[in-house]
Amino acid sequence: MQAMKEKFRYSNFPFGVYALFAAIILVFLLSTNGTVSPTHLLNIARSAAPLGIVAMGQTIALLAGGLDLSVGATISMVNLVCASIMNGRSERILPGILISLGLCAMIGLANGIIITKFKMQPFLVTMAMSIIIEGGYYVYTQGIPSGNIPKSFRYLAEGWWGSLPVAFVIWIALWGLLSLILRKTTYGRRLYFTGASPVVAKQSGYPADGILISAYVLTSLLAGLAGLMLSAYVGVASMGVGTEYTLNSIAASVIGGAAFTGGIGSLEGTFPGVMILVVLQSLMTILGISNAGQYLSQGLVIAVMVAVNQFQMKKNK
Amino acid sequence: MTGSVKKQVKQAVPSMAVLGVMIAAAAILSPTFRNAYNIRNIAAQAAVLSVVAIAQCKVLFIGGIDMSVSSVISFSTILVALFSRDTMHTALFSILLALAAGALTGLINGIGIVTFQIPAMIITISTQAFLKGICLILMPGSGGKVNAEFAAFLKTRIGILNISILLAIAMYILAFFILHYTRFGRNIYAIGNGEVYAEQSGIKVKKNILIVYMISGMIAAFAGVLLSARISTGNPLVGDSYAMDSVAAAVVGGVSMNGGVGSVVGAFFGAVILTLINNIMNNMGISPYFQYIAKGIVLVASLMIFQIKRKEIK
Amino acid sequence: GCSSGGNGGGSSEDSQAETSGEGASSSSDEGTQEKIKVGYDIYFLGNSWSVQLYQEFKWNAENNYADKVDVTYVESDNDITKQIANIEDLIAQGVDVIITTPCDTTALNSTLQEAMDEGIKVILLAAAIDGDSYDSLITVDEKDFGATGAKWLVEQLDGKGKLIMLEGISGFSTNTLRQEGALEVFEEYPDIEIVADEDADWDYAKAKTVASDLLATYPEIDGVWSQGGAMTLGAIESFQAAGRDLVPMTGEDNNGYLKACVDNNMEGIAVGKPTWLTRVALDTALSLMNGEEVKKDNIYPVATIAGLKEMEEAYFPELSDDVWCGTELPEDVLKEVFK
Amino acid sequence: MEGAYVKNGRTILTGKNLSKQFNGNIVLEDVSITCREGSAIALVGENGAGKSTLMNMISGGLQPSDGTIELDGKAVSFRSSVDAREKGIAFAHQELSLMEEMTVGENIMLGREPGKGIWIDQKKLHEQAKEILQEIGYEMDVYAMVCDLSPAECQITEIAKAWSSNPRIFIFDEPTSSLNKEESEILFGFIKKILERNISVIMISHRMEDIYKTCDQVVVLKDGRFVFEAPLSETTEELLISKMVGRDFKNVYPERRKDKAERIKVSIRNGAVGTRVRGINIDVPEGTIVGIGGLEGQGQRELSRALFGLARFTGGDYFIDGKKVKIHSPADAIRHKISFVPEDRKSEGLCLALSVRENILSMVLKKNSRFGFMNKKAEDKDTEEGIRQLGIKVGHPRMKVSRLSGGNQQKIVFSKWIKTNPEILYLNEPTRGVDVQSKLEIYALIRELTRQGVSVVIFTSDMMELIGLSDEIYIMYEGRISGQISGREATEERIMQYSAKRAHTETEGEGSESV
Ligand SMILES: Nc1ncnc2c1ncn2[C@@H]1O[C@H](COP(=O)(O)OP(=O)(O)OP(=O)(O)O)[C@@H](O)[C@H]1O
Ligand SMILES: Nc1ncnc2c1ncn2[C@@H]1O[C@H](COP(=O)(O)OP(=O)(O)OP(=O)(O)O)[C@@H](O)[C@H]1O
Ligand SMILES: [Mg+2]
Ligand SMILES: [Mg+2]
Repeated sequence: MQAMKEKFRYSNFPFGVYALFAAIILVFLLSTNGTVSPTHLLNIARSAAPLGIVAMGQTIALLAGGLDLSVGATISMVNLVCASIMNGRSERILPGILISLGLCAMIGLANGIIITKFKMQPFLVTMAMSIIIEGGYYVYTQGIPSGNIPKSFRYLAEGWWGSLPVAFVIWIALWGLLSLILRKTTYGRRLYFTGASPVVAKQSGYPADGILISAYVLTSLLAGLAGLMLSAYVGVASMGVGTEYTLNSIAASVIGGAAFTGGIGSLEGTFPGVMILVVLQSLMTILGISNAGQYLSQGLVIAVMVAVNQFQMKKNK
Repeated sequence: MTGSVKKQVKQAVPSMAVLGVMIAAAAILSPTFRNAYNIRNIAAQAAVLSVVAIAQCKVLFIGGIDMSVSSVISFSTILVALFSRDTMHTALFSILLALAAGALTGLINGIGIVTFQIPAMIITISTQAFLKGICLILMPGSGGKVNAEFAAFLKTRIGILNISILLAIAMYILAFFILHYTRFGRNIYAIGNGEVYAEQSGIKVKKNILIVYMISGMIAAFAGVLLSARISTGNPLVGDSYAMDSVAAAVVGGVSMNGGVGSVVGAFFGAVILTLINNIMNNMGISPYFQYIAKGIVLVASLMIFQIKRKEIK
Repeated sequence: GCSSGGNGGGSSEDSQAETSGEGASSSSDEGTQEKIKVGYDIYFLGNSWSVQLYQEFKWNAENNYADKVDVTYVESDNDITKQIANIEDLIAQGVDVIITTPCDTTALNSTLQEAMDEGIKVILLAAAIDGDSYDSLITVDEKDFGATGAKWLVEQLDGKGKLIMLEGISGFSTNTLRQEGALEVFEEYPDIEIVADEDADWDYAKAKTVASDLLATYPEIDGVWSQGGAMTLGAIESFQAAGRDLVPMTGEDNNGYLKACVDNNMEGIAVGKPTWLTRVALDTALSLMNGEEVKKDNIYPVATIAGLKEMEEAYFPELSDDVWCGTELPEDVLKEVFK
Repeated sequence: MEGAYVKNGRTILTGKNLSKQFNGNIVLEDVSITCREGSAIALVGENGAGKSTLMNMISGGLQPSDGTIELDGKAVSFRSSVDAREKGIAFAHQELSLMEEMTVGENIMLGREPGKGIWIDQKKLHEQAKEILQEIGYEMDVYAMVCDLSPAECQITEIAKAWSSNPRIFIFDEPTSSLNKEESEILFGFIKKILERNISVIMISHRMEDIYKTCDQVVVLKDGRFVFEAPLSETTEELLISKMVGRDFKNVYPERRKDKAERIKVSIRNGAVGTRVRGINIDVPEGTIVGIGGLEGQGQRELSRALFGLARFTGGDYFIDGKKVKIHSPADAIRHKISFVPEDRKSEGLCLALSVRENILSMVLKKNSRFGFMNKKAEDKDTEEGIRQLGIKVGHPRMKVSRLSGGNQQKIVFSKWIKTNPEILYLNEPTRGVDVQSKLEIYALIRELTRQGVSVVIFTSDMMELIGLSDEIYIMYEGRISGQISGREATEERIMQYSAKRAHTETEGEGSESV
């Protein structure tokens, strides 16, 4: 019993957020009087996949002691680039993916290098990067998004494997993989350590700059994957599809327990963080709460969630 | 200037230099840039952002951030548009109302931070969303009418500067002295340097944080008042861009997001730099598509050069 | 092309456009004098309609009016404060005419008044303001836009049924006007029930998400009224994804929507705000500079393409989904722009 | 009985039957303490015995879980440290509480700045701060930013800050852990002075010397309980230590190596760092401990950082095993099997946000993993071993290191760095804040490592440590080596001689000879 208690207290598993997630689901089911099928919940999970993936990236940036405000623009860019390259032809899927992710890697690299080598604040750098990307895709498209996504690629977002949406499965698989990397590999340990204190990491002989840069690259790549996923969902090139993802990904990470100080948080918390946000959104659409009402309740709920979560964390430590 | 004030003000030097280079380059490259009319425009355009930057600055100094300024600004334009009617009295009333609303928002932010320990970024994003909801209920589109007399008053020019920017400058001078030379101001820096230690030294940290967020809300609301005069109407979305821009202005001006470092002086230059980027690009006829890229590059590249020298900010 | 089909609504407007067109050609005859300096404020580049508006303006300025105008472009990004600043910058640069699409009905008033006080001619393109600080307004009736679709929908449903409404972005005047227009029509029919009225930001993806949430909630939806943009396309897709039968849906004269209607053999109506208004704006600019008398408010009725038949005639099977049919751009230019 | 050893002072404060729990862990149980005017109590005990916790309770920083505090005979409960300070209790903390981005003066005067009304008079503030420092006996630039200070200067600032509140009771928590001999002496003088003014002093220290020089009474804590109290005049060092440790104990340094080592492991020839440190010639034979001493700020810090690649040697050569090496970064150093215990554990040694486990294991990730994947069993074993080997007191291996007592934090830094199995070990004040017993255990461990062939260089300001541990001692003065003494022959006097002035000019000559 004592051992159990200790394990609970010192575990870095975010139990609190899961409890909140369960509560939200309960509210969801109660307030829709059961008119909503489990399939609809899975559908919500499906449409949450892009946010889920990019939020994992954001969490990694936060763990690295940074922040990435360019993920939204990156997602928008990937949508425009991959749609115009694929342009409905399935044989162009591969080049579309590769070029998109290649661009993302470059963006992450630029973010990381500027932040670490020039000691600039991540907020400023990634915000400027986001403006540059936006300009980049305006120049690229001349303001007219064009191209669409081939059916075979859209399967990623629209297909179902048995009773599970493909998008959801991909998200969970990525989660498992990244969680494994963060928790069980030397790289993951180094990332947490460096994020918590770059000075100590450097003195411990870690390639601290390299680790931080790799974190930003990873974040951008995940934003890229989210962009691909979103493109498969949207099906066409469309301007600014990623805009909302920047703040939402941060909110999801923080609801999940990530801190802005680096080294604190986990992907295990980000998952319910994302689900809480999207279930809430969907609940409000279903309840027919107007746009204004959505803002009202979103504000309220995020604040309350995080407050409850903070309280929980304090008690546990 | 003595003590750490000197160092804090020094943080603004790079932004001054960047501004200097920008002005010089623009003046050489574009003849229209130099005309008085244009300079007057820049001053008028910078007023609102520079005032919001003061609000943001104070919050950044204590190691927080205030994303709710955007909705406070929109809300404030709505209040002024709805209540300013046609006498100067009612206009004044509407301004007080707006300031009170700003203070209330700040109070809520502060309470969320000190009593519920919600990270500043999150609670202020929450109040931002909440207040935006209220804005949209009050005014789904733009509407109302700002008292014309009042709007005209803020646009009155004295020489090349209008009343708005003069008010902004006055606020900067006030903020400068308050932050650097009063107990309250020094407490803000101390809190930004380390809340726990500040508490141990007898500074009422919680109370100060509350006050700072309230002041931030009020200053943002005041920026909204200035903005309402500029757009003569209330609008639920008009403040949206100011949250990010105000942080950017402060950071460009050398204010650290970790608290305790920097000065409002820098934020002023930051705000002017951001305003100028747009103006210069319009003057040089840069294609709209490239304006974004240019803006991003100017933001980062100009400061990158200085950052190598600036003390490492963790 | 479909511009002719689009103009089926009113012949008088056609003639009006032509008259001003003649005005333009007459001014070009005189024209050995200096080009007029036009400041064009691109209000937005974030959706294909706004881009087509800009491209059509540019194409006109660079082709039909190349020897008469010299254009300075600024971009407002759908942001009132940026727009005010941009117009101030244009005033400072001493242009002769300002052509702008106001992002707000009142915010620009005093700035435009300032321009007029400086002797600059002000032309409002595709959006009106509350006030009279302009020399000429060239647009369509937004309320009519909402009402036209609504009337057609009510007809399709024989005056009864459950509807969902997909709105643009709360807070924009276009959005408010179109919504008002539609609601005024629906109010007259007590048997029409609006089960949901949601914002989908004129955005395809958002509309798709919203529509699938609504489909999951409401077993019966008889019709969709949409503010247009690409939202109707998103709604169509989510109906298909949910395996539900397609219902009458209103939309805008966007090629993709027309294609979808034709391909799915479904009833629809395309209401349009033509981008050839830019040509009228340039004409008006020249007339104003020549001191000619121009009509202050040029309000064109909306262009409509109603029903499958008209749609089949009107759409461009070989052009991109993003083309808007109310255009005078030659097909090869459209192809180039929407490549 | 009491009157026998208590200096005739009136009782100011008593803590009665105080207990403290953190999350159910009892760290202090039923401890009482009495402070009298003009009397100095020494509070001693092992790391984690609860000394800081006890002091935090009587100075308002923590609320006791149980027990009462009486001030002037009346029961009080301090709402906060501020409250306690207003009632005359000042606490110079072990873990310094300074604002990095503010000046020394602003830190000292924080919370009671002079000025009219709302305005602060910066000039007057710094003047007053200077006066306070002078009162204690130190000269410092009050306009310097704290982030630019040395640890000793920080410690002095912390003391001045506590003193500026005009206390009746002044608590020092390991005030000398960063101070050198002279600075410590100044502090002792100051303490004498304030005792004469009837101020009551409590001092926590792991240095017996400090205690005997300043205090008249001693209280010993062990495992959170009171074990012993006596006038210092009636105790011996050995007795105290045995009370702390709980068994008989001899304060001895491990035996030095007898033979002279042949192979030179590390040698620096004519090394220079920046403009200040020049002409450094040092040989570190394999399996020996080389101590580097001298007054504070004679270039030891620069030299130690350069040895580990944190700073660059701007001149001279660096040999390991006779081969010339270039060490430009910690990673380079680690590749050459060098370990380095940094001076400042909080900012350079530990990741405070992470757990004990993660900190201890941070240097052996490769060893404990296969194909990049961590092996939990191996890690658990390593953690457990590290904690046991140095007797680190932790509630749970997954506890945040920031929750540990100061000495235990230091041990974790040490543990982390010897986990790498280094061949060369550079130690910077390795026992700062570590209790007597653990110190000896660490010394024994260092000696054991040298037996296995590890070469150790130890930078220390603790004279006894320098003499007791080193096989060979170098003394630095103004950036140069001013003398070299064999550990066996070293005496305090000889070292002081070299520390005070540059002994001979031949240090340079020697350098050029060997090149
Ligand atoms: N899904 C998870 N979420 C949060 N923490 C996890 C998760 N999986 C493992 N951990 C943590 O990662 C570390 C290693 O985990 P592992 O699964 O190997 O063992 P464990 O039995 O959970 O650990 P322990 O028994 O030491 O608490 C431990 O800190 C564990 O608590
Ligand atoms: N906030 C806390 N939460 C949990 N445990 C704590 C906390 N603070 C102290 N402890 C524990 O209480 C015990 C006593 O700590 P304390 O700092 O009083 O020791 P100390 O005697 O001052 O040791 P040192 O000589 O190393 O400074 C330690 O085991 C420490 O881990
Ligand atoms: Mg202690
Ligand atoms: Mg201690």
